[in-house]
Amino acid sequence: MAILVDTGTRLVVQGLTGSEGRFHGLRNRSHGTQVVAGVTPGKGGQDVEGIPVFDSVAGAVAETGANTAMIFVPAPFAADAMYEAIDAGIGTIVCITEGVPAHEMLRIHAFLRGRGVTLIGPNCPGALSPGRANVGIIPAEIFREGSVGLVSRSGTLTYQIGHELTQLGLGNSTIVGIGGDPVVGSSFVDVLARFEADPQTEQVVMVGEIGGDEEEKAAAFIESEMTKPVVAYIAGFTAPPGKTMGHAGAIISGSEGTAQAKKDALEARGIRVGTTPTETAELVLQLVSA
Amino acid sequence: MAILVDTGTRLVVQGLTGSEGRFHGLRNRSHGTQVVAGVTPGKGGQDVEGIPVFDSVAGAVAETGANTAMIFVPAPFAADAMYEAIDAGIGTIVCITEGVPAHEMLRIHAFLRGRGVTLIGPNCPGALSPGRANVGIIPAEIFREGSVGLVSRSGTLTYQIGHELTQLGLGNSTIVGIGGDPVVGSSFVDVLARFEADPQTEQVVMVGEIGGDEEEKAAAFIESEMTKPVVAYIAGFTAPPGKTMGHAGAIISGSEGTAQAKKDALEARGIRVGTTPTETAELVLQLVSA
Amino acid sequence: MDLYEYQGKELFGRYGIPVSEGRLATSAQEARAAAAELGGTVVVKAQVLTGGRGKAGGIKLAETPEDAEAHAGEILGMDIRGHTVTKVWVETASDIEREYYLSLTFDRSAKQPLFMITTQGGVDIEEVAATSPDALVRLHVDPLEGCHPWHARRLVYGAGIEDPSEQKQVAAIVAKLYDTFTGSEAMLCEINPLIVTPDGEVRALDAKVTIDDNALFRHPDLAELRDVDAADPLEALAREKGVTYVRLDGDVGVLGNGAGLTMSTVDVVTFVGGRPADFCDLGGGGDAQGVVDALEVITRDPQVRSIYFNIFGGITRCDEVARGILQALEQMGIELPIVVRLDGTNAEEGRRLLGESGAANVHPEATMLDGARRAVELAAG
Amino acid sequence: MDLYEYQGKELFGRYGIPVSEGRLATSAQEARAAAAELGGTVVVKAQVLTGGRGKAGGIKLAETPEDAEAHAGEILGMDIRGHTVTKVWVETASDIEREYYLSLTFDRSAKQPLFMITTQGGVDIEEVAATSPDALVRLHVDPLEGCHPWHARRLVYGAGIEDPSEQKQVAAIVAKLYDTFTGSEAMLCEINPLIVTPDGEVRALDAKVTIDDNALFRHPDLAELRDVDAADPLEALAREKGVTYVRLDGDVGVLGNGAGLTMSTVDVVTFVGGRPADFCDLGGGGDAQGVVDALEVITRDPQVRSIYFNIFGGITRCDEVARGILQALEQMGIELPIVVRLDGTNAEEGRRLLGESGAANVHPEATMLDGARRAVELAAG
Repeated sequence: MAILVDTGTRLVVQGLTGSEGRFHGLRNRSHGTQVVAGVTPGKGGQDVEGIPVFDSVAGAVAETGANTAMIFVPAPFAADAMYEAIDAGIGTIVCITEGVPAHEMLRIHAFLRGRGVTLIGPNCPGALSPGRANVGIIPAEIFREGSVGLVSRSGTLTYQIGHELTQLGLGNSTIVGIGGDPVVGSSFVDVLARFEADPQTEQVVMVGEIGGDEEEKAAAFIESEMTKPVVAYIAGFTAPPGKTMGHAGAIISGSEGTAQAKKDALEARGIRVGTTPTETAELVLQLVSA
Repeated sequence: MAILVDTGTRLVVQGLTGSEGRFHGLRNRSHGTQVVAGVTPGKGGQDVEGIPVFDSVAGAVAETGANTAMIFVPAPFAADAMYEAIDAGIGTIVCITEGVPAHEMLRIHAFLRGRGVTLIGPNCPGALSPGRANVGIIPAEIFREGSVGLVSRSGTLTYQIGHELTQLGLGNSTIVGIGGDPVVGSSFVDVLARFEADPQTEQVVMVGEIGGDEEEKAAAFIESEMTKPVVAYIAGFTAPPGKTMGHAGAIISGSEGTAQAKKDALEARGIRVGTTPTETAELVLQLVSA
Repeated sequence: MDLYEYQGKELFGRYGIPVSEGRLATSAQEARAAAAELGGTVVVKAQVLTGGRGKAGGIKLAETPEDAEAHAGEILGMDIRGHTVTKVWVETASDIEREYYLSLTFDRSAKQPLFMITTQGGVDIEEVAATSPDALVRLHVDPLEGCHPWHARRLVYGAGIEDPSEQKQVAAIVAKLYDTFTGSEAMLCEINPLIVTPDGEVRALDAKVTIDDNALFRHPDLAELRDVDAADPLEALAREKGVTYVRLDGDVGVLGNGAGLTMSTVDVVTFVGGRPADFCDLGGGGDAQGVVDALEVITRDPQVRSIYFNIFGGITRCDEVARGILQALEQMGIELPIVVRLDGTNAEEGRRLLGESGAANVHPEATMLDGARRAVELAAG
Repeated sequence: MDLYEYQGKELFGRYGIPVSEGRLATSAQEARAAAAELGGTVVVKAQVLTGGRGKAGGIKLAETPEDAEAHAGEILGMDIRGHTVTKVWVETASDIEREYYLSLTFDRSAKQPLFMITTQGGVDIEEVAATSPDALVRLHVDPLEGCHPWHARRLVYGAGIEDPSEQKQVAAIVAKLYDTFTGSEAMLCEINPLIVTPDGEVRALDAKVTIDDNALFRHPDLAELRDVDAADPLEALAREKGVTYVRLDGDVGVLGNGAGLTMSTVDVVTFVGGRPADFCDLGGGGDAQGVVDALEVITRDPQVRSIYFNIFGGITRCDEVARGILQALEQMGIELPIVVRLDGTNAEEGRRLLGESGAANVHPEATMLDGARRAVELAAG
């Protein structure tokens, strides 16, 4: 068992015929993910190294039983692609695209209510369950299978922490990048709840950064709803207010969203926060050894 | 027990200070309904014969614990009133107003999804649980308490059938007018499901009319989901196609929505359909006597 | 409210849907002038709120202004399915390579707008739906999501439109049709045919639009398009007086209060062997003046031989209805037999008023069914 | 992207929110002409993308064009919280009876737009929120529902605005502010103060608007309002070159790939006792040219004493980064010490390339922490 992506994942790649969609789609397939279809309007009937391409997600679902979509289309078309996937009955949508307008995401977030669809991203690296399935751009070779759930707003920082875990002999159940935008489909709390319910996951690492209050909400959730131990890391202690730090969502607005506030909220609830990625990995090792 | 409106109903009347709102609000109160508040923007702080008036539904809810709203505002403001009631946390909304644009109702119907709010109407006479609560314009004096659930798209036709039932010595659990517009908040199926679950209700009368296919959907629902016997009546056998018969929703479009098609759908599932209101009441009597 | 083709096309044009250039003409001379102004071959099209114009000879090609005049002269005044032609639309003729069908309707059952498209356009769409259902692509739009490019793609690819330029044009029209539909609060926006010219241009050759009557208050520009001349004169009079009236073809004038009860009354009159002359709903209130107005409309119908009032008082007070009847008798000198069944609020007082009036042509009855039978008897003579 | 007051007011005006008439001036002479053209008393207001203009002397009343010229002369060139004033907005002065506050923000936490209103306007709103929280009315709008009249009523009555004409005007501004917010895809639309004149007229006296950078592609009219002159020159250069760069105040130039890793690197440099000079994210790809561009920006900062590359290759290939570093060394002749930590995809190849280059100022390190320590040491001496 893992969460979100697994051996039952049947992936359709929206934008498979683009250079990034093709590269990562094939890379995901070579990790063992069942990549059953691609969608590129007007290219229905073609194929990408044996993966059939359809004009619409609905067509891909009807013909291949796809249940998960990965979106690689450019930002101006990403919302359209998300709506198309939702309406085609896709259960899990992973949107890699960076630069989706925030107002689009407000509407999509509201639209998802009560529809039973999971959206990861946008502006995220995707989800990897080592040895089972990889949906997104996370380099699988860094990670090994294990018991540690990893959820993060960042990509490469996650790889860094995963690398440190691997060096300590630890592996992961699933690595989830929830994305660096102000409004994303799944929050820390959403993913933590899945880790809590997942038998394979025994410990969780949460990698947050400045901006918003999702880490604070997660702290409250961990305290009241989780039995599994969680270690956190927060990036951006030295970020100046009012500046966007690479991710659209990584910004301290006024006095809100500072790394210190997040660290304080976590520690107040007994959740240990690593000072560096290295220390974070060491804290996880202590949990596993305990 | 009854459905929708009962002794626990705490009613706020949106538009209480208007002539109709006042008339029916007080009439509902004299039937025993707990009319706890009125809302008229700008008249907050006033009262109507002891019923306090607020500027907003949220204010009324906060101060009086209102859980049900009745809307008497003119059509151009009715959608606004419905949204205000939904967002104020009202659980049951009864919209009497006639003439609400159909596109507004499309959006409201979609917006209600997953919100756990019941909307009755618009363009409806409301709901009456004899002896317990009356929310709307149904003249309570025609009806008596009993075991027959009555659901209808019409107002006066319902009174006619209620009158015939009363003359046969029968009474009602609840009388629900779902409204005569093309899109209403609660369908026959929604109300039938409540009657099925209501201990007081032992038989149900469904009064349909031309237009749409809600009677056909109800026929399928009755066959597959209901244990309680249902008798139906359909109005409009002699209505010409393409003409709106009084209600915005009472129109045969092309060959769709005829009374005969509805009668056939019901009878095909073993549901008896009365030819006249009188015969319909007699069919109910047979059920009760059986 | 149904729009004429020319009104629908004007609306389409406002939202950017390509239509042919044209002029409205109410006389043969105007049609000639329109043809001359447009230049080249034109089509003269009868403007009526019903289908089947083509088969009835209401659409004619004219190569010269003289031809246009002649054709308009034939078409104007024609009767097409009971509608008299008073206007023709003269528009530049189109060369047609292919005919598609595209519509957006208000789907009550799904409670969502419904797109339908097929490349088998130009014919009756219900026939396509019946004979080649696979050729008709249907797609709902969630009103909270709105219409997105994927909807257009699904329709275009689903219908099998293969030329990229056509795909692009049809997709743009799909988006604009949605804007038209929501922007004007339509119940129906139909383009049949949506043509492709030999040059590959896609254009709406017809326009069938129905606007929600309940939304007209916020679309005054559309509300004023209503053509009072086109309606049945009695229905026009009723609208003017605020009376809800639908003309039927029999001899028993029916009045009730409330749509359902009135429909039921019309049905019961039919079931007992009569022929209703109308459906007339006094509505929820029903004051004396409303009754007088309704009787004025009903008695204008020369076919009416008897009148049946079936009133179940709730909000409506029966005494008020009785007063209205007596007032109308006095003002209009109605001699037709009037059967009156009153029940509910103040019914006794109403019956008393009618009884005391001594009006010989007023016949009280105790039940809805008995009232219907009596009215049918009286109509029969 | 933050808009200047004058740009925000122009945007407000487009959506029908009442603002005072005014003119932009970049010189004292222009300010004089603007004042003369407007007539009467004017206000000369520094246009800077920061708060606290008033306290800094950046807002002055001028009764004559001569006064306006004199004031503009003083204000232009002022430094307000590190921002140099290059433009002033000259607008007709308003008599103020009352000052309210109205804003609409993008509430990330609730994932809904959030209205805030108070009749205690004209001051710092965070202060009102802290000292009289009850005076600040907050109301979210469901993005699928949109803004309806009830929202405006809740705000207006909630804030305690009692005059009916004021209620009506503020309610209209609420609706228009929502249109502005959604129409221009803003993250913030703030009016502080929203004034009431002695005549009872309600008007926006200031405008603070932030547009979502990610949405600018579909608002070209707003995108071109960006004022490149106002930005830090290094940040402007970075934007021009497509480099994600934020200037900090230290001496260790930091480059990473990915926002989180780069922020973490900046933090780690700080934790080991150093002072980062910048946050520079090479992004997901990171080809050689990107590295060259980034180094060009970073080395322009005269405070930089050492550079730290912290790269975790995933999609980014470490050999490509190494090539970029070597290319930059060659092109720019950089003499600063460069600490390089490479891990992940093609890290070995990258390290080999750097080793073989023989570049004396390139210092490889094996871990993120060691790299940070080394870079801090090198900056110190």
